[in-house]
Amino acid sequence: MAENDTQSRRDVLKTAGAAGTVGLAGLAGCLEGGNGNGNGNGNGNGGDGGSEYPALGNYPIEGDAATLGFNVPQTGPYQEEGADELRAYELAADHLNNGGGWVDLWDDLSGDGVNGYEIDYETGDTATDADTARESASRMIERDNAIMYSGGSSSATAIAQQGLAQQENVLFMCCLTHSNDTTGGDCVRYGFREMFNAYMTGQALAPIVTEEYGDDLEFYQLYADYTWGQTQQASMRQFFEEAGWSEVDSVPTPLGTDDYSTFLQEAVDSGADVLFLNHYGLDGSNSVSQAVDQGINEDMEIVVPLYNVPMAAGAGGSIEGVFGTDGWDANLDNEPTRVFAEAFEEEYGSTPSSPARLAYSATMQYAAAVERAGTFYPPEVIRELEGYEWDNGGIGEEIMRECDHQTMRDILVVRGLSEEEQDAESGRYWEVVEQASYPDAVGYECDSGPAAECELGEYGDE
Amino acid sequence: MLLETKGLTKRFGELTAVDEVNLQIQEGDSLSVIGPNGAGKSTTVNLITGLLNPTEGKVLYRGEDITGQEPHEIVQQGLSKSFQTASIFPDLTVERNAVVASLGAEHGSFSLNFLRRLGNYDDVLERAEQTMRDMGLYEQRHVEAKSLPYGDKRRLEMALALASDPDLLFLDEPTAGMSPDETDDTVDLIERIKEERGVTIVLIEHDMEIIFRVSDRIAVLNRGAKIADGTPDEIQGDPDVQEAYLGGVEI
Amino acid sequence: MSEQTEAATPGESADASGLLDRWDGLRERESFSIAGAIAFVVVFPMIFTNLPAYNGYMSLVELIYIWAIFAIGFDLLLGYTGLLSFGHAVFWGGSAYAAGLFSANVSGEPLLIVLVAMVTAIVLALIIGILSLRRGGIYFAILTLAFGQMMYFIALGPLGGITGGEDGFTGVTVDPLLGALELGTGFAGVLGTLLHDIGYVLFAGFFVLAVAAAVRIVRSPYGAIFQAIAENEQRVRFLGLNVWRYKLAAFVISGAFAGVAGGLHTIHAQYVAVGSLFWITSGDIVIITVLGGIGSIFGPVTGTIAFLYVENIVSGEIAFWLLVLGALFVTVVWLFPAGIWGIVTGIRSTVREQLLGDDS
Amino acid sequence: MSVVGSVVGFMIQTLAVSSIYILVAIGLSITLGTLKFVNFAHAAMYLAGVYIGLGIALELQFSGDIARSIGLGNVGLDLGFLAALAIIPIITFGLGLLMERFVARPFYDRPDTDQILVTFGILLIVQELIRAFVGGRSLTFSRPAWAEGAISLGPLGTYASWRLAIIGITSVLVLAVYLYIEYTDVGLAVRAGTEDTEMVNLLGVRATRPFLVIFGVGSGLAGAAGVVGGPVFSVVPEVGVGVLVPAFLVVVVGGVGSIVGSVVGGLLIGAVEVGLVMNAPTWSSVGIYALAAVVLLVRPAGLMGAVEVDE
Repeated sequence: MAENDTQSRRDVLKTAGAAGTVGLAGLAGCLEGGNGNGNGNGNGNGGDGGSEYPALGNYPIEGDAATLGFNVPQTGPYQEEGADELRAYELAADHLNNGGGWVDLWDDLSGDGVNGYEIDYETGDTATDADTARESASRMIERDNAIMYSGGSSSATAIAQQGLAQQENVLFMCCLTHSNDTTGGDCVRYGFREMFNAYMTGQALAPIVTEEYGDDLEFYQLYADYTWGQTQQASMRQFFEEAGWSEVDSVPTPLGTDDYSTFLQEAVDSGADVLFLNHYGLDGSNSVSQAVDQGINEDMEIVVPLYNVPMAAGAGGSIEGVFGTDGWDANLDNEPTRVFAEAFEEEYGSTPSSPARLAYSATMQYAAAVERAGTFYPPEVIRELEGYEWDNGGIGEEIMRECDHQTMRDILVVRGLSEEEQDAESGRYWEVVEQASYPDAVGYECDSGPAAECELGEYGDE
Repeated sequence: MLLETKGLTKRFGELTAVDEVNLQIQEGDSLSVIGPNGAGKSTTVNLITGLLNPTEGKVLYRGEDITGQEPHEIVQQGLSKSFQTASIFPDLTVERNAVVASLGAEHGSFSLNFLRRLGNYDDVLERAEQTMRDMGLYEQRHVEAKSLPYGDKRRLEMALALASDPDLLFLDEPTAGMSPDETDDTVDLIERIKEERGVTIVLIEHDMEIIFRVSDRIAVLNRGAKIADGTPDEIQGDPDVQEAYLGGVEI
Repeated sequence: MSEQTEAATPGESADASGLLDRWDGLRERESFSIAGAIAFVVVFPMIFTNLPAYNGYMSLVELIYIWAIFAIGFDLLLGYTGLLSFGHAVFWGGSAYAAGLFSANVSGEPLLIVLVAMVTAIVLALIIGILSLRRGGIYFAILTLAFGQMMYFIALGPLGGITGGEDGFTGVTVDPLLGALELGTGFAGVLGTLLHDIGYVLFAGFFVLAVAAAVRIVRSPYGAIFQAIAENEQRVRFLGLNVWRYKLAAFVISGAFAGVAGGLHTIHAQYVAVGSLFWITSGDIVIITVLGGIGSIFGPVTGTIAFLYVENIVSGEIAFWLLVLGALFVTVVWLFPAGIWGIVTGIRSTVREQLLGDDS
Repeated sequence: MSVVGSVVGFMIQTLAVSSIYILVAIGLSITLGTLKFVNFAHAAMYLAGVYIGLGIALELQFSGDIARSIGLGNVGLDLGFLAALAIIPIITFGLGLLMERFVARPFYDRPDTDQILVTFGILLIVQELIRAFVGGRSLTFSRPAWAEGAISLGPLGTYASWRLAIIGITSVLVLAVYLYIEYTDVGLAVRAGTEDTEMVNLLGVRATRPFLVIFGVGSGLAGAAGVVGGPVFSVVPEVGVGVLVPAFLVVVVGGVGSIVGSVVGGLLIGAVEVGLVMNAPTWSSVGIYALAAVVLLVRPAGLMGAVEVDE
């Protein structure tokens, strides 16, 4: 289906809705007046440069406030991550309207709304379910006229939502999604991701872990049997075999597995030296703590390639000495990190997690791109975001690639602390071993890795 | 011979509920099956009508082996059963009850007609109406079956069994729990059915008065086995029956 | 809703309450339900999306029709036949995947997509029905639940390469209806106000069709037999009817409704989530149907509106809407087995009795 | 690794995986066999075992929104694992009696479907209540110190000591209940009830002491399963349904109403799961459902089900 037609559909619906308000009494007038095809921009076109661009998606904005949609899991397994993201989103909206945080650091932003519009927002609950997420997003787009929405704490919800973004010509700024597919086979023109992916995790981990544990080792992988787990497993194999290690076996664990003991027993029996546990969130906490429980850390080294804070908190002391990666840490020593962490702490009394920074950053990136474009017109905002380079996001130099909308950026390689050294208050569960930097340590060309499978689709103004 | 059982046996674990029972029923006859509680009367009927599968033995209907067939197959061949407790559709109207019964008779055991209006099947509706009129339930056709008085419920139950125009009808204690008046009416009804429809009847009953009024032949079961079989007069005089079942009771 | 045979109702003499009787006669007609459904799809979106109190939006209206089709079919099984399936997600999700795969690989024609979805659901229902109906009552519920979960795990793991696994199926492509009518094309004038666009007509049209089909099925011999099976299965067997086959028929018919709904959902969402096969989807349809009121056509529709409204609109305002919904559900099962719709019809008949005096 | 070693390893894994399923299944099976009551809310007993057990053994964190809004903090008796294991069966026994009285009894005479619906609804409520008070995130129910780490059984391999502890605890509990049912009046009533369905159809019989006790015992076992399983499975509100479905499969496979059936069914399901994990991991979640389907085709009453199927 061509995007133009889809988009016209919603405009018509809005028009019809407006007509409906008049009610049946106005039927006679409608008989002559309606042209039935996309005249949603007839009125309410505020101070956005008049009819500079045609109507597209929810552009132009009616009234003097631009609505953003924050769609995060408020129930379900990722609700902790979701709650932290939501705090950051709300903080970002506040800063955009009233100044503070990164608004004060970034030249593009004014602290007096965005492009003359006040920033308003609606929240939704994805329940970490793809259908629910999509439905919630479509409500934001259709009823609340969101001009951009953001969120997602799993690859499935992110992929479901960005498909909708492309259909409806409304921008989606991905938050927490680590699957290669988000900016690989399932990438879209209207979706952007600052989070790194499994491929980049492999690139960052391999040199450091192989250096730590030695050459020519054998490794064994358990991976969650869904797209994210599969891509991460493939990436680990690729980069660790390139580094000289050899894979003994790699075994999928079905989604919904609670009890990993049989899988782990098989892993021990294989005689490999290193065990990769490609599980995330709750599953990650479970598999690593069960592995330690089973005494596996006495025979093998354990690596959990992707960490996050709630997961580390769940696993407790089991992650001692275990290598992994994360996207950001509130204890990093740079100005944007300090400014964000302080603002967050002041507002909510807790240390922000890396998903919170992603949420904050996504909102800021979008706002800045709108300011640079001078309009909310989606294709122009997309072009502003594409190829944009920045170094004021707290994690060094970053670039939003034009070819696949994947941000090329640094990744933190971290190592779990012992239970005594961990500090829940300040969110310290690991030490940063190294900031693996782009392009020296991580990154890939547009025709290789996941990017090779990406076709972004249309801008909507062709 | 309309119906015949040969060595019909049913065992539940250790217990032999029915033990090599041989019954013969001639067309047009009325057979009563009697015996003390736990003698295996109901189990025997359940074996014949397909609710239970016999451990051993055979059931022949018009000379054909129908052992192990499903109840609906057996009903479709012309055997019907009226239950001891009024087994009706309590939340449906009397008419609806009769219509469902008529569907089984008119359309066979299964029919792919889920997109055709029931109201267009005149044959079904006529049969339902006829059945209700026969049983004197027509006036109450819009009443929910559960609101009927007990006697009427039992008549509805019998109407359901008769809607298919069976050749052979099993009546399991048709007057249980009835007042003397209701009992009288029911016995009249049974005799009328016999005469007007020419239905062969197998009656399971305790009430000796009814048995002797209705039956041409009587089979006596005790502890699962048949101990006597004959005309009412023969049975009355049978010493085994006196001993095992009737005890000292005057008949 | 009492479903009398049509032949039995007319011909009664009109007495003092003749007007009410004529109204009843009208209501008994099949065409009345269909006309009601048509009137509903014309008026509902206007009220739902425009009155600020409701806060609705068009996509939710369409979603309501789609789930309502699912619920109506589910009620033919639960409400009419008395069979509780806890695995209906298989037909909804399975057909949604079939629709998605078909649209991506063969044709994006919406009507063909729905057809393929329905056929898939029918085949699945035949297989699962034959296996699950070997046991009655509680075992049937457990078995359908088990088969449902089995399909979920199959789609998630072994068939992940085809279904997209956890990420869901993203390759849905929907073509114009009948090769010419873009779903997004709006209507002009009055038609635009009432019927919005081709897509709306598609979803609303299938909803009306589903109501019509359900009303017809309920008034067919099957309707009578289904209800009889629900009340006294053994008796039906001893009326010479093959209960097992009728149960299977009820299961397959209800699966077919779920299939149409699943296919439409693929067209609507242009995406298939693996969660559509999860037991929670099966649980949702149980809750929707029971809440609305089993044993009627409009009960499930009422339940769908209530559930989706709470899930998509109220959920933002009440943090524990699931808890509230659970409590409501238990209350209905416990005290009001006829559901919300039953309460409505109960009030209606009380009013009637007041009007008519003591008229039985 | 030796053949003996892998066989023993397979068996130990199977036992460990089966244990929790068996503990939950027994209660389901008995109430289904004797009272003809189908109880989805049985999983609520498991949840009670996990969450109350956590509160007894360690510290239960109240971080749900309702808890937060009324300022509920953390509650913990910190009595240790054994205390939880001893107290929880008593608590859930009591909860079971309450459930019998206030949930099951009003529904004995209502259709199966109503029983399923109401118990499903109650499970939903319990689950959401936990989410509202304790929160939806996963908690850590750490193992007792004495069962941490691994034990080496020489050539038979190395096993998590917690696994072996689970097997031991389950064996003791199951054996105790088995003896109880086999050699006491309560047990007699249960066995009679399973065989004679007519008898239990009379409400009066159902409400007598032995049937109450048996409802409680089943609940107690499910509660104990929560304590034993807490450290293995995730501690999240959804875990109740997570164990309920396999437990139902155990009942279907093993046959209703007998403890031996539940044990056999549980072991078979465990063995299939472990076997598939070792050989075809992608299919390991699917296999147990396929097993249930096959058993049902071959023996509709389940492997140990003696009762003739007349539905």
